Amino acid sequence: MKGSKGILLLSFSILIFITWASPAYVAEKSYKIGVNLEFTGPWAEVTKTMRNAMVLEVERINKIGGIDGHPLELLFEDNGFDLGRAASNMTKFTKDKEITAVVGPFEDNLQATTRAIAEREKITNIIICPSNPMLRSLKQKWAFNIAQSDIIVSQKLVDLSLARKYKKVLVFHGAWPLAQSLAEYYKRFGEEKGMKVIISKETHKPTDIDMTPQLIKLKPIIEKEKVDAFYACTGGPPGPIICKNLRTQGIKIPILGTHAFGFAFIIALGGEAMEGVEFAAGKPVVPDQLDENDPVRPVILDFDKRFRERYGVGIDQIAGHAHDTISLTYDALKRCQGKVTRATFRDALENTKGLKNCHGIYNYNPTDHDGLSKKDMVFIRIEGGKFKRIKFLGFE
Amino acid sequence: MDSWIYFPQLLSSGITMGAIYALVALGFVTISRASQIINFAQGEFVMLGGVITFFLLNGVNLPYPLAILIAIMIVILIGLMMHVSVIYPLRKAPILILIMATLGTSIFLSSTSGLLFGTLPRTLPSFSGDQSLHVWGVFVLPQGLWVLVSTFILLIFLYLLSHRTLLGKAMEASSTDPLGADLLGISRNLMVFLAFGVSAGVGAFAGILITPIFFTSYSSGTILGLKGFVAAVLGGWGKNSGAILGGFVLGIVESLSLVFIPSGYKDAVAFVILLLILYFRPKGILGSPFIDSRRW
Amino acid sequence: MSLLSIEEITKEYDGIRALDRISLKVEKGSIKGLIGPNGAGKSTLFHLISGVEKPDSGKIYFKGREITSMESHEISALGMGRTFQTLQIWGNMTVVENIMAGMNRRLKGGLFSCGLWLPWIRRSEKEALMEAKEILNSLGLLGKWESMASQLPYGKQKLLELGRALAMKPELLLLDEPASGLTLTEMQQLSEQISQIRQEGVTAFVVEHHMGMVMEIADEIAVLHHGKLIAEGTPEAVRRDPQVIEAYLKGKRANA
Amino acid sequence: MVDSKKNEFKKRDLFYLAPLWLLSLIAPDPYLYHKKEFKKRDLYYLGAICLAPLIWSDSHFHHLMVLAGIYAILALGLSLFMGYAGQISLGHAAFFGIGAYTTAILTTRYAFPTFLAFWASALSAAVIAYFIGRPILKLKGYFLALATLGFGEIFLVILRESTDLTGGVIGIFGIPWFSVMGFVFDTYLKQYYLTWGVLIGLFIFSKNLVRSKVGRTLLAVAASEDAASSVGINVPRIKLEIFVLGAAFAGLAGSLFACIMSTANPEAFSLGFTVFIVMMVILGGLGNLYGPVAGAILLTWLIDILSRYQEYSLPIYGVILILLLIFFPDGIGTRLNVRVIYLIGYWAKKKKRDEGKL
Repeated sequence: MKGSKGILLLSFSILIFITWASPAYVAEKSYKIGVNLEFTGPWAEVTKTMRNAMVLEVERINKIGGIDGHPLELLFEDNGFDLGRAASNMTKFTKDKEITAVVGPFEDNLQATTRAIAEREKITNIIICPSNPMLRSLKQKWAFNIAQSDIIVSQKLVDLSLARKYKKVLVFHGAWPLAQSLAEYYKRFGEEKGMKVIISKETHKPTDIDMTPQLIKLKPIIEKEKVDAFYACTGGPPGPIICKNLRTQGIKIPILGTHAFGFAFIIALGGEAMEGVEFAAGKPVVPDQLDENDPVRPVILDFDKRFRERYGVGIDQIAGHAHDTISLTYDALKRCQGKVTRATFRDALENTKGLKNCHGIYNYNPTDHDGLSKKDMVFIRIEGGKFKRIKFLGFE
Repeated sequence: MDSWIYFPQLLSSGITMGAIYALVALGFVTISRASQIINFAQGEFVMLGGVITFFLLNGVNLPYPLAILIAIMIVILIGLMMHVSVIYPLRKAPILILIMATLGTSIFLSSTSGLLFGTLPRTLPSFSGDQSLHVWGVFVLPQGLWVLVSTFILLIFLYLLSHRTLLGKAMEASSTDPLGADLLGISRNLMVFLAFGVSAGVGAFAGILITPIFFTSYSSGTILGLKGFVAAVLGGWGKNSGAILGGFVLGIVESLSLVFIPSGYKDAVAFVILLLILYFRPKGILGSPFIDSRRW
Repeated sequence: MSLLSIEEITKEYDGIRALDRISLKVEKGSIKGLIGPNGAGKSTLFHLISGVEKPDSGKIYFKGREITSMESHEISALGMGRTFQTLQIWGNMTVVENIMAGMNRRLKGGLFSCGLWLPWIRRSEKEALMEAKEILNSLGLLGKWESMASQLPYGKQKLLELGRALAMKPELLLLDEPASGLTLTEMQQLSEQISQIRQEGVTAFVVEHHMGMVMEIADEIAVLHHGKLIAEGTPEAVRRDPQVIEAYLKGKRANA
Repeated sequence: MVDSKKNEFKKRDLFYLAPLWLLSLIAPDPYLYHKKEFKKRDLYYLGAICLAPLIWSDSHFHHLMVLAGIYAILALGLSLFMGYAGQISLGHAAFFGIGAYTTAILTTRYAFPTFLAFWASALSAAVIAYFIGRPILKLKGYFLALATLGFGEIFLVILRESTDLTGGVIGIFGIPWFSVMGFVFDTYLKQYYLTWGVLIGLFIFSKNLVRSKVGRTLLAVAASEDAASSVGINVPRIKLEIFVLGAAFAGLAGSLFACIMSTANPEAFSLGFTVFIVMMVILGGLGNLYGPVAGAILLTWLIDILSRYQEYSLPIYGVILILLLIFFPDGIGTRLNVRVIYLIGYWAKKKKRDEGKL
């Protein structure tokens, strides 16, 4: 207990230490953006891509002289997929008065907290991943969404199913927020359009390494109900696992995927089993297959080129989101005409109109903080281990 | 009830799963035979086995068998290093500290592998074709058979190692009767050291076997490790045969339980079994050489 | 009636009879000794009395109540203190705390009354400290009352264990080989202690390997051999008993 | 990359640990079980706690200290169970979660006032702990650890699956701020005083326990159960009592956590979190009530510093855990104290030697 005096003493002194030795980000008069992502944990790979893309963009902007002389600067913090850390990173950023905006966490559950902090601390929070509608419906003043909302994605997928004349679809969704809400929206919109959508009682977790048991239980349903298609409503590794196990079970019905299937590693994992999987995704999945007259085509091609030069791989949707984030920020900052504060930045961002980006044309307004619309997605089919864009008359 | 339609299929997948748990459990048992340490990082060895093989196969472009061999070597090395750097310094520490140290190691290993080899899940080509065999209305992957066969080969190997060789006897002695072992001039630390090597090797082998069926990612080790431990306790703590039996029982029960409960609760099954077995029969199905009723 | 009475007790360990229909009585205020060669079953008998193990057949009465199937902490709560053959003091507490913990059953107060430090708790804690110091004083350990128990020399720790048993104001005191591992002087001190306890009217039941000591302190001695009670009576009688001599010689020969 | 320079491990960061060393060199042994009375210095601590947020008055500091306070409450309960009663629990995060979810459900679904929900959380956690503890606590060592760990995992699965009760993986949003009689704790400063107020209350409670009969009973059970039962201590009962108490503490902490984060979701109560908490207890030194508090503060700050190293943060964290365990298996204070005593002795001898030479 005498000892613990020492311990307490030293811990307090460490507080002092850290507070004065807090991160020294050296750069004069640069506009700072805080990035608060899951660099460790299940999303590590994705967030790495994101960082690469952001860095690439920021370098480009700084090369062309930044925002009338002020360079743009990124500060990265890892929130380790942990609620407390995500929140404390947020407050850490708000503490640094020079930071104008925070690019928010990837996971929905963490966003819930950071959005709340953003509202209270009056700092723009740019949400980079498709967060679930429950959050979006909060209509927070300081939170902006980059990615397509689940509503758009589901509607687009319903279009695809209609185009394919699927009458009955079985949904096997993952047990996490995004997948759950995707399934529910798909059911709602699908049944509005007169389809029959069965959401299975069985679910799976992102860490599941074997879906066979679940699929075995679904098999009778598939056979009894004469289901036209199987909607693997999931993201990341489970996607290919499901496809593999389905084929192993000798189930041959067509598979629908989410936009989360639009990544190279999915095909790498699934191999043969992925052939013929169809889904709707953002345009960066197929940079080379866009229409000539597509307004965002040049943006994507240019970004794809630079990305390849720098990192050796092509862009994907995540890289696209990252690119869009930066260019939105850049655009907004430019429209601040020099007097950049958190408030002016927010207003400028809110007035973004017709900005051409990788994922499409962004329009924000006070009532709508989801930039994109249904038109900004395309139908994709996996053929010969490649993403191939497919088109249908009447659906585009 | 109609849910029995898919009983045979569930059974077959349960058996495969069971074989894997058995393999992981064998790793635990190997260590426990040399010392009363429970290594919570055991699952990470499994993970590393798969991931490193993938890396050697696709990053360094080694032939498959060579890659497997080298990967096992590397993991064994990691296991030995773990003993030297973590377990040995703490050999006199209380149980709690050891548990935390192994948990810390598991955090370190998994996150480091995520850092070095990426956090994307990996898969390996199966030893003999991906075409699933259709036997009596049951689909079986050839790899599954591979897993079964090698499980039993490994069991025989370990059995011979621990019962027919001097080394095995020495290991067991150093665990069950430390004082006697000292008197016989058996170096306990050396035994634990070797045990860690062997268990790491077993783990890596298991990892390589299962990666073609299930994807191995940096984080898939922990849960496998825990379930493997449950299997070891279930079968009878410290018995190779117990580990195998426990593994299969666990795998099959877990798989068949899906007939009655939604699959989301699958992971809970293993731990419910753990609690039950700990409460009603701590020494497991086959009984355990280490656990007498009074201490545990 | 007698304080502790054991009737027809039998205990088997996988076939081997450790105790065979033993019947004993310990009268109030007396000191009873229990001797016998190695493996005679002395410790087993103690385990049965103190409730660590349960007999296969037979009954044990303490203060007229049957305690055969009671938990050991219930039995000791009835007023049966004991010391252990292998020293069992609490090294993570100070000497005085060891004694105070010994008083546990006499102090009142549960989780919340202690946590809220209610007035009567404060009072009883004070009193407990005073009493503990007195006990230490009588044991001659008062000088070290604030040092960790683990830092005492072995002999003192033995005394401390005895003190802890006394602290619970037992009516019966089970002493399991109190003299084992003590030097002669320490043994002297110990036997003085025990006889002093006896003045205070505590009944004691002593298992001892070391004949001499028991002979001088005990009023009555029982001799166990291979789980059977071969003799019972005053020290002199026992000393002269041919069976006992026989048994001990055997023991000696066996040892040699 | 642009900011690769900034992301690299800076030398200066090593010095963050320097004061820890320097100051712990004067830290005497925390193992003085018998010095359990309140001292004057406790007032100094109190002062420091009250003044700290006013000296460093930025939201980040407040927020971190709020978190540290919550973790400290949790660790305090755990250290009673692990440090004093000498048991092991790897399922404590579950009780934290039970507290959080009780508050979340009561406040969002049934519009309970947070103050009531606060106590309800403690109650529910305690009740569940009682039914879990009865069977489990007869186990010892590894198996006790394993059983508690298993309970934690089962709890997580239940959280994820029973969607209509706990909102499944999405969890529960929009939990109101903590408020007492209409006074709302809506800034981090207020929350700081709230959390640490609760912590101090519980701390005094635990300290009273430790210096009274109960404390001695716990230590007795930890040292030798046979001896304990030989003086009439009901060992299973006291174990259960302290386990339930620890769970209640955890429940309170969880309730605060839910109110301050305004959300409750399963990921927050996983095995990693348990490791985090247990490390706090070990780091501060088992069998020492000041330990968990110090440990909580240290680890919370450590994690916060580490976040800057992005994907390296987790490996570094793991290494630091292992090193701390190897070098300070019984708390920072103890080991360094031993070391410094040795040093002093060495200096003294050296003096003597020099004099001898002269």
